[in-house]
Amino acid sequence: MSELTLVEAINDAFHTELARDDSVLVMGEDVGRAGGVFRATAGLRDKFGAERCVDTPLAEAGILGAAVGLCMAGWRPVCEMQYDAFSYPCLDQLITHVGRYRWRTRGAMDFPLVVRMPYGGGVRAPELHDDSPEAYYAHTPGVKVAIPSTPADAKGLLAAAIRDPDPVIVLEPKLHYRTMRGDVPAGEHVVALGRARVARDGDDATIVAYGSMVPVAEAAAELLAEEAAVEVLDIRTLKPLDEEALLESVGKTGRAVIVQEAPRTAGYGAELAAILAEKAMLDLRAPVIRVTGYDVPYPYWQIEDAYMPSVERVVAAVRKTLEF
Amino acid sequence: MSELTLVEAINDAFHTELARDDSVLVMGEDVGRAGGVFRATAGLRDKFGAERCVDTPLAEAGILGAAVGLCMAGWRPVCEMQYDAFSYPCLDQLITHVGRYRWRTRGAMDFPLVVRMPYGGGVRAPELHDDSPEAYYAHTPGVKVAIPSTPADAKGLLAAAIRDPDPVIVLEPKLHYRTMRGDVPAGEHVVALGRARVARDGDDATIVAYGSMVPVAEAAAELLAEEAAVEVLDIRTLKPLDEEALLESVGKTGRAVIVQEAPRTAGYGAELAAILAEKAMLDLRAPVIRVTGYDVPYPYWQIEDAYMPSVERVVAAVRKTLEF
Amino acid sequence: MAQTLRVPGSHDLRRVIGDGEAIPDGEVEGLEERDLLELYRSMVLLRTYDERSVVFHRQGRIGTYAIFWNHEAMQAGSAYALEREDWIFPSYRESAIGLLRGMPVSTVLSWWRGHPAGWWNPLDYNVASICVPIGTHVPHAAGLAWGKKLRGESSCAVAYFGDGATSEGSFHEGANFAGVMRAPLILFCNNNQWAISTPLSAQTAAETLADKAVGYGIPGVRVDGCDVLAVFEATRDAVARARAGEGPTFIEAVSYRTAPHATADDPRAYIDLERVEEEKRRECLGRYEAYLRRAGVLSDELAESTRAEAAEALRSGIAAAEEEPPADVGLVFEHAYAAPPASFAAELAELRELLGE
Amino acid sequence: MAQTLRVPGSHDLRRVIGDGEAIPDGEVEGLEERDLLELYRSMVLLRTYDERSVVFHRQGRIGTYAIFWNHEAMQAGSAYALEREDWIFPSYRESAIGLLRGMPVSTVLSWWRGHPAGWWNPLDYNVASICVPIGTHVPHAAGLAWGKKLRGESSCAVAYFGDGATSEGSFHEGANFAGVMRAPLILFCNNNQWAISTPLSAQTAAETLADKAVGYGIPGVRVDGCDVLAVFEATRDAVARARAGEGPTFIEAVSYRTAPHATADDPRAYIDLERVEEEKRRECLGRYEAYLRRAGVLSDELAESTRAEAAEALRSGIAAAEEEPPADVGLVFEHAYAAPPASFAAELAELRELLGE
Ligand SMILES: Cc1ncc(C[n+]2csc(CCOP(=O)(O)OP(=O)(O)O)c2C)c(N)n1
Ligand SMILES: Cc1ncc(C[n+]2csc(CCOP(=O)(O)OP(=O)(O)O)c2C)c(N)n1
Ligand SMILES: [Mg+2]
Ligand SMILES: [Mg+2]
Repeated sequence: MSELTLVEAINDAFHTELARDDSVLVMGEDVGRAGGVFRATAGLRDKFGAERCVDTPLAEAGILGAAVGLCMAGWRPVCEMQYDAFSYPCLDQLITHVGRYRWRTRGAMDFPLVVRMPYGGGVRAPELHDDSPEAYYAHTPGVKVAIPSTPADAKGLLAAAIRDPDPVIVLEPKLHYRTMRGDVPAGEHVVALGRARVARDGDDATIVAYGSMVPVAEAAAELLAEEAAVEVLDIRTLKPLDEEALLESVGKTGRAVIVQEAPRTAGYGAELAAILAEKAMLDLRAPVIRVTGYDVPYPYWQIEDAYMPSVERVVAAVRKTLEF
Repeated sequence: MSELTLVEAINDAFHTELARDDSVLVMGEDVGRAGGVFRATAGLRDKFGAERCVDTPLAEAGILGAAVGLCMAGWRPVCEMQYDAFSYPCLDQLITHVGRYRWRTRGAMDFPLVVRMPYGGGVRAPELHDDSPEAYYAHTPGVKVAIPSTPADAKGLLAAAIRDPDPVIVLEPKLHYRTMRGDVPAGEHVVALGRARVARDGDDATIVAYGSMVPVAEAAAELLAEEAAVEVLDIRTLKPLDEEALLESVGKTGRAVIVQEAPRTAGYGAELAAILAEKAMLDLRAPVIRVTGYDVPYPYWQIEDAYMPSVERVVAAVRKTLEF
Repeated sequence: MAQTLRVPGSHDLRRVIGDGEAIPDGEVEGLEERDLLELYRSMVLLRTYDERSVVFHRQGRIGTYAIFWNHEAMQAGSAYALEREDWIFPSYRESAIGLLRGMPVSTVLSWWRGHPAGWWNPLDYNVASICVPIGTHVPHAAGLAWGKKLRGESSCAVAYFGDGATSEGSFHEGANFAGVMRAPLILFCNNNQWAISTPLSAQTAAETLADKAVGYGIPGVRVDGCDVLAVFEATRDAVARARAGEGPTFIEAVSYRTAPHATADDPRAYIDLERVEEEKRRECLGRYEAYLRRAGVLSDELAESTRAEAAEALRSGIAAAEEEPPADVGLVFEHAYAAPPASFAAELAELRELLGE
Repeated sequence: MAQTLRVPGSHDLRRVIGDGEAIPDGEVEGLEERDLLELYRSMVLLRTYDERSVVFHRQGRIGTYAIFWNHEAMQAGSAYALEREDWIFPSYRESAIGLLRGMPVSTVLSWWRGHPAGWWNPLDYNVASICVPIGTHVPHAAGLAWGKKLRGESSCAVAYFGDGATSEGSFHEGANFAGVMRAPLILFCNNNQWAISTPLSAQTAAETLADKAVGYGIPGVRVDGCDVLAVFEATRDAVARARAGEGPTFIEAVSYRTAPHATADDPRAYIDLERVEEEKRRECLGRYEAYLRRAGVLSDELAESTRAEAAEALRSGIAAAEEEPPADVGLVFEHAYAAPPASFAAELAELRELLGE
């Protein structure tokens, strides 16, 4: 166990998994010589060679498409998309091939590839370095989606993704890459996909969140501590979703606030709310509330804080549901 | 008023709008010489010239990207994506540019482009000719999304999309291109974006649907006529959504079944359900039910009917909500 | 040895088969009679498959079908230059290329029948799944070839795509990737000069498609795509380069689409029917048959028996495809994931109940 | 007239400026002293902008910044070959190119400050918005150029992008589109030989980037990107072709990135620092200044006053940018749609209340 930043935990997972399985290969723009623009892949090229930590041409669809072929040749490629919004060129490969190829072979072939990327805002960056594209991924059949919110989960979920026989998309909260530190188990550490985590216990209301919104939810719960015992459920894996944990928490508290950084309409929060509308109707003592980014292009950074769901917005929503 | 098939109604809209405004330009693969693989653009090249009905290279991102530039030069381009799943290569342009460029100019420039495509299954076609990608579009800020379910609306919504100052995605139910006929107003006919349509009146339950699921909903309502008066709400515009009409209908009936052909998770139906969970809680007399495609690759056509939401599945869901 | 045909106003096309008159026949070093006849058998099988499929479609026994009449030389000639461990990445236009690797006729027919029996295990034949979206399999082939090389294996890969596909970003990214990685890949472009209704002139301003190769730092060669021997030879050269670690080769095989794009297409609106008739007279199987006869390799009896064999393969193939039991709806939920989520079982149970199963 | 520099092992590079020793100076026909000095002023303004921006970043007055030191000749030389009605499509590397069209310094600084005052109206300058995602603006430029031509206007467009961008599908699709439509477009490739940490050799196997042009059926030319006169001349030729209806031209301007990719980047891990020092000695502004002095066009006083003018523009520019009132949060909801949906007003009201506004 050592205290690592979130991005160090990811780097740790890489070192562990590449040593463990020599079919694991890392590829992407600037992952090799530079060790990644956030240094998530630092040291891999030196340790495992340029053939297992590959600087690719600047071509996201090419990267993901080549990864499909690498799977066919027996590799387990882990692709980095340099930023969230720069993953969009690979959506075509993802939807038409990555999510469909196992099915196409009637289950005869595995496509154990991983696509990981830093995601989310708050980093005072130029345009298109701030997106939260998880809904595009979660809606796509045949892939899994995980989003860690702590260094330990960042390591464990990435390890699970690498070992999974199916394609897994991992979105990493870049806002916390270097600012969040936490205890991370040394050596092999796997957090099973499909399991939510109760980040904070409570009986009065549930805040459902994932990734960079978990600390916001926790801060809101803390702020509300005098008024109510607010549970924070960290979804961790968006697909497959731990529906049981969601229903159990909301079944207990009867009140749900869902937090998502992405634009509101048809975001992943809608899926969570829909499940509650379908399966928790009788438990709900107040309407579900979504606290989300707005249905607008992610703004210039001087006003990005007004766009991002804030602790204040979450607190207000929890109060609203408590007062209902 | 004349009776037209759905695709004839689209063709009619084109002829009317290109004659009305000479900045309207049609572009896409095979839209010119062949008049489109479904003949939606038939006759346009002969009538308006090869420069206003352009056969483009086979490059969807190029088509949409060029359309952005055409807008800057004062054109109103209408792009055809040959099939739903072949629109995925253009998602990058859509998300990073089409939905953001007006914002980028601080509102100084309009991007009055249209992307239209046949969508949906049931046509016994090879792989990837059957997708329902509306959620990807609806989640993207800065664009609007419309899906007609009748010939008259197919004409009217396309005309509205062409005249709109913002980018509009129009998905057309290809299953009904040639099989559905209906009265279509001659000449200029515009159906305002953002307005739902009560396709069938009823007080006992609401089926919310759009596009090719509207006839399924109507058939289900008809089948249930002896048991209950089931309202069918045709959403027509997914973005901006006519939330008022949704809440009014469900407010009245207290029961909602949402039908979507796309895979379930994080589909557009989730957004509809989420809105009900947030704003119709006190009106709902039963849990919301979604009837959707499954979270799997759209299957080989011999079993596609088992994938597609059927009248039977919708009837069963309505009964379940009625019996709750 | 291939001679070169000068097409006026265009670049050189490699060509081996003469015209029986002014242009003399050439020959390909290393090809024996056995090989010549094997190529013939392959072409006849593909031709028969194609012609029967159009009929099966008309009879409602298969669905929409992408016709490959006059493309047989490109497919058979290139595939024959490969070893069994080499990989083939077909587009819909090469849907039946697996037949040349021993895939049952019924499998391919089942694909066009939308029946799960048409979805094969690529590892069984080293033939990837049929790629429907244009050009998107090029990066797969690049990745596989690169991956094999990384593993120290000597196999290579061929990706088939059309003239239209060269306009797609995925073609570009895949080709560039392969160039950079010096992947053992053959980029085989079936230039039939049409992308549905779009002629090559509206697809690119490049003088030839082979011209694109230089932008990827790889050799580009042009062959007469209706000359099975020229295609074979060009592919054999490319395979040799690939195995020698010299990286990819782009082959532009020039032919002409004399049939509709697919059974659903009506080309009369956009194509010059006289040109089609002219091209039909030059079609690849007839040209090869004439060559073999001039070389004294093919007798009437052998031609007849080859055709009969192919016809029989199709007869039994369609019968086998039609004998496949109807697909179980449970397949809707299978193979999407290695371990399906729990919800699938419940959804299937509900579905079965509704279907009265 | 441009002479040609032979770079060993590579293709020819057009070059006008000599080295004051073995290589004699050339000159560009039609360029008068006035023009030479205007080019100088442009380069000094860009250089000053760039150097001050790095300082402003260090001082926390602007955010992350993409440095373009030693790229000034490419930007100034090419832009000078355009008329005011011609369109410019910049990437982040050409963020300040609008200055050459009269855009205030404060506007560009505001962009890097993440302040809405940095988002201009492209129609005011015929300069499109800064494109952040690599290569995706190439199809925009192709569409605009094609659209202008369709309208019968004579203006053309220039799209700027890097060596890395040539690997992207969007570059390919845009370039091919422009070729087919014979759009009046200049594809201006800033080949600074690095894409962040990725060297050109890992980007493509092509011998030169100009080699890619032939695949689009358009001319490709190579110039010394540190030679402002060679860049000007090549662009002027390309503009003439565009206006004559002859379609696009690909210009590969070869230079070297001597600074980090951006302020956040530390190139020591991947770059050869000696090579960087060597390239710095050849940097474009010094070379041009020496040329002007050899030609007797530039005096110490003029150089001094030009620099002083630029320094003053930056001083007042940053002051103006910093004087911009803080952005109103209401802007979050503005400009996404011509007519915003009703929900936005309610969301904004709620937000204002929470922010205590
Ligand atoms: C990405 C994508 N866009 C569009 C289509 C629809 N489509 C099917 S075949 C075809 C033309 C392909 O032409 P070409 O590449 O020349 O191959 P050919 O059919 O001539 O063999 C088109 C546009 C598709 N399948 N995939
Ligand atoms: C689509 C996309 N992918 C990745 C990035 C991240 N990125 C920013 S600059 C850059 C390198 C670009 O190199 P090049 O095209 O040579 O231009 P240069 O920066 O050298 O001017 C990368 C990978 C991006 N902006 N857009
Ligand atoms: Mg073709
Ligand atoms: Mg560069």
